[in-house]
Amino acid sequence: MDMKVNKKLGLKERYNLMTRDLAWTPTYQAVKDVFPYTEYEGIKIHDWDKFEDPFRMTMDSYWKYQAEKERKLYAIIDAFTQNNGHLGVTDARYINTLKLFLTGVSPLEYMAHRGFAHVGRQYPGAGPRVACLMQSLDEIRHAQTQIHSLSNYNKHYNGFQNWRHQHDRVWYLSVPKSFFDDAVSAGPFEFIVAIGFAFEYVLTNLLFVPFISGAAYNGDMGAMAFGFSAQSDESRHMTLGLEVIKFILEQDPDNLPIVQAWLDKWFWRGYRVLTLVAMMMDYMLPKRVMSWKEAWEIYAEQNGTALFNDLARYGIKVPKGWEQACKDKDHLSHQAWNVFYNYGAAAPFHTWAPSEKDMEWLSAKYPDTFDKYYRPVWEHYAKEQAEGRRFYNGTLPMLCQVCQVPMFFTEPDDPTKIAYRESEYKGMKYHCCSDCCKHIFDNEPEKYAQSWLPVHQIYQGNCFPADVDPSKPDFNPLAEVLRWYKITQGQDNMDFADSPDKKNFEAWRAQATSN
Amino acid sequence: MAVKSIAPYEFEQKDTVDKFPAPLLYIGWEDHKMFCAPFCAPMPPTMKFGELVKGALPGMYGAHPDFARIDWAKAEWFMSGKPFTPDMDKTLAEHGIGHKSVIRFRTPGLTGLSGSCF
Amino acid sequence: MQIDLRTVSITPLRQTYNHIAERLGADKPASRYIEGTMDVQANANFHYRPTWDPQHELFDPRRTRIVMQDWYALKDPRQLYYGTYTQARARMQETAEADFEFVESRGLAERFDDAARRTALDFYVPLRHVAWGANMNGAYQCAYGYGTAITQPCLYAGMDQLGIAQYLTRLGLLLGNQGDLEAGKHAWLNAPAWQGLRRLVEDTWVLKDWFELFVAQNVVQDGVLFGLAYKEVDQAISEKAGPTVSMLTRFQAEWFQDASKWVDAVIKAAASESADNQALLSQWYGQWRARVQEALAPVAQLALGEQGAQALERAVAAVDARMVKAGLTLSA
Amino acid sequence: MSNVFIAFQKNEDSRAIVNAIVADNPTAIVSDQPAMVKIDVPGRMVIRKSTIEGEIGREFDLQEMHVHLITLSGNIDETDDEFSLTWNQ
Repeated sequence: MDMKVNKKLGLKERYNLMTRDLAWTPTYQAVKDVFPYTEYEGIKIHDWDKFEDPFRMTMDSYWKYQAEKERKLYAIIDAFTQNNGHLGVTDARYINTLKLFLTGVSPLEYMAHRGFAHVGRQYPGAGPRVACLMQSLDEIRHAQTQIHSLSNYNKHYNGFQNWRHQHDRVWYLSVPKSFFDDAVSAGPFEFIVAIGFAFEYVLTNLLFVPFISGAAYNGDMGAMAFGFSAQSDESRHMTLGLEVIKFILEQDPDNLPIVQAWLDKWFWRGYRVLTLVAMMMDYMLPKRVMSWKEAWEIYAEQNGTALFNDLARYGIKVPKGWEQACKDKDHLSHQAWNVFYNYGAAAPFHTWAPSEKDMEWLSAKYPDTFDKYYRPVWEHYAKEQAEGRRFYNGTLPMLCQVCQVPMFFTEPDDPTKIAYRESEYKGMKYHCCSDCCKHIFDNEPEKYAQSWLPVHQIYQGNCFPADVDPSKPDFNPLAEVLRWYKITQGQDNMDFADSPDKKNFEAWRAQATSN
Repeated sequence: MAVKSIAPYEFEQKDTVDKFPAPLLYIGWEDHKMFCAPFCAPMPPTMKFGELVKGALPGMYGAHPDFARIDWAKAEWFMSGKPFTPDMDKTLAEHGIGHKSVIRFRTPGLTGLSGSCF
Repeated sequence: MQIDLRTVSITPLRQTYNHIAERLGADKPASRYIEGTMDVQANANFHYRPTWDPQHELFDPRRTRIVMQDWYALKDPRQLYYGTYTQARARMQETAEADFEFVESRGLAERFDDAARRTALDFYVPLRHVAWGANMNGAYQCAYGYGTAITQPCLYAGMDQLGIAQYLTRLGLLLGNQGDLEAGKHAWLNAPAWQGLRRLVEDTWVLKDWFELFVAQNVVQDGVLFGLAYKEVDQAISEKAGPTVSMLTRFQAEWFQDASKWVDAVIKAAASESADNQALLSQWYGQWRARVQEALAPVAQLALGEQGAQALERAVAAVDARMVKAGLTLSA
Repeated sequence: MSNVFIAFQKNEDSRAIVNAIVADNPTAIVSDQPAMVKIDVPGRMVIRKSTIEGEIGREFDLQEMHVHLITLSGNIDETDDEFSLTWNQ
């Protein structure tokens, strides 16, 4: 027997034998029973073997490299914990970004894990199946490394302790939750265009790169470690997203309009979730690497344009909401932070008005808009607060039926006018924040009529603890909602200036510098 | 277009009026984004428009320095974006305001903090 | 100013996340396995029904007939979370890599007994497709199961099976060549001896109840097949031709030990939950045991000839013993 | 022409990778950011195993890059010897 013929299989050939050659077309069971979910979306796939594997990694290398990453990451986390690294961050305000991250983003990593397991089971093509399952495995990694990295913060600061409970209940967390629920409840092709492409490829750079770079800049080696380590898997995921979309488009010309509609939808859904990132970058980081606007220009405008130029050969156009998103870059973070300043009593993290120094930076980064539109309100809040009247909004906001963000977004060409869009479905009015969200609603009203809108749920009486009697005269609905959210009044919420977090951080830091 | 699904996909609408103590009303004050978004609150259909203005709005908007300066006689009202003239003695229902109606008001001359529309 | 943060002694506000403290019954430090596993799956207020399964919520305990008060009772005794999982597998793959390297560099494959080589290729190479089938099923359990405690190790097991399929592929390439992989696949698709097993694998692919699938795949099929392949057949080949094949399948043998610990714990916890669960699990076990035994009979014979039947009996008996210990009742 | 880019965590291995990229891609633009380094190249970037090995003084499997990668952009092609990023336009 000639053993030598085997020796030099190339990477691609070897990988083929290790993955798609393992698969076969079932004959004892019908293909449509084994893979029942592949037809109903209308996507036509003629030859799954045409899929180009993005990174050709077999399980043994996967275990090897991922274990190495994990060892490094946990070594950093351990060292950071042992050295009280949390006291080395610029300022305790920074820690609020981590609360937002754990309550808002980490649960999505977990959803991605389950979602990719689902499509990794359902695609009839072996190539994408394997890539999706590897991604599923990576995503549980991200959820867990975040839970573990932030575990030590949870021991010392408030607002992390009820992340699971709050993600499924608190008003603004329905924004990221509904985003991912929307994707996973869609068909397997829409899911991968939504998450693998529109979110991972077009948008996650905006979430991870500036934010994590910002964590490093603010002295948080723990968050930097999990962030960059997660991001190293992300490049595999982004590539999978890009390869899948090219593959679908190459398979049949009828796929183009379906994919384009999904891109329009999911670019916008993802962009709306990034609202939280915009304000995190401009308002929540004590030291900032770059503004939201700059990050948008680098990662969305420059890189996105390159990407869509590349995809133009398939007939793909820049997503519908692109132009509006680019116009919003001067306004988004300022308007968003005002929402959280308004409702700072109902969120499990702290808010604050920017300091004079912060405003100088904002004014320099946003020369056309900050002083004109946004400085007055922050100065007003600061004055009110100095006089003992810190402004909290006590009435619940109207939410967009699709993105579920309070309806603060303004008209694309008039930053002073809040945008209202109305639809009617089965005799009931539905309201959206923008043309794009309305378009999404109008396309699939059966879906969005199901939305669990936090404000409506509160008014329906579904957000009080079980022991509450609303008929009692001393019933205080908002206090009871906070109890149901498991937000401890005065501890987890309200202005940073009066928070136990601030007091503790200062006291602990003082201990480090004197006896 | 409709949802593409593998089986019938019809569910009860989550927010039908019967589930609320009263129909929901959305209300926004133009040029005053200090209140970051329009409000949402259940309002009985039998409530007089005047009660809404005198009874409910101060609690919602009183924190803004412009609120005390409003000349209600000059206020401009919109329902689903279209102008209308409310009758303070008529009920919300009589104005055709129902579940999930959205009304807005503009207060000419008042454009927020330093004219910033906040 | 140099701040020495290590000198600061702080009393933490709390020791762990609140949902973990509730489970532990006290606010005390929790392991990374516990913090990274318990309650991690969303269980409330899903926004939309899946378009691929409108009868259920995105995560829905009604996708199986097994009923648990608390799905997080199905803990993994190995306490594998992603970090410990990949590090455990990385150690195993390092050993495997060294074994493959040793076999290759010492020319053990070339010098291997030809009859034993034939048996090894004919028997082990088609098993790469069985492992592929198991990978599909691991993904299914993870996607549609309920609660991270069980869905997490199901995916790990599924990915382990992909790794196993890849090690078997390498075994084929090392003991034979690409043509042997083709021949193995051809046998898998056409040879009568393999058709019962292939039918079984394809039948598991259309099971709807993910917990029944767990019984069919992880308990019965893995239990009996791995006992047969990596104990019985391995031993027989070793006796004839030395430990070369044992080295090339060590990963699988070690993995089987490891996975069985987990599988037994899951069955034990689910069966002890209620008489209904116990009865259903016992019934599923009985049904799939019969199917697997029947499907593996010709395969056992292919590898072991006349000894095949007895070897298969022993492999089945070993799983029976595990399941009795886990609380199931064997049907007559 | 649009840029393709790749970014790495700053560490000893990635220092060598970045040097190799700069050597193989004369139009590369390197930008240092907190804890990361990003390299942009107009149109196409190639990363060669042999150049990295020259920098690092040992055998280097291109898949080792995964340990240090933060993000990238462009269509990927990967062989045993070369990893490339390209925009088709």
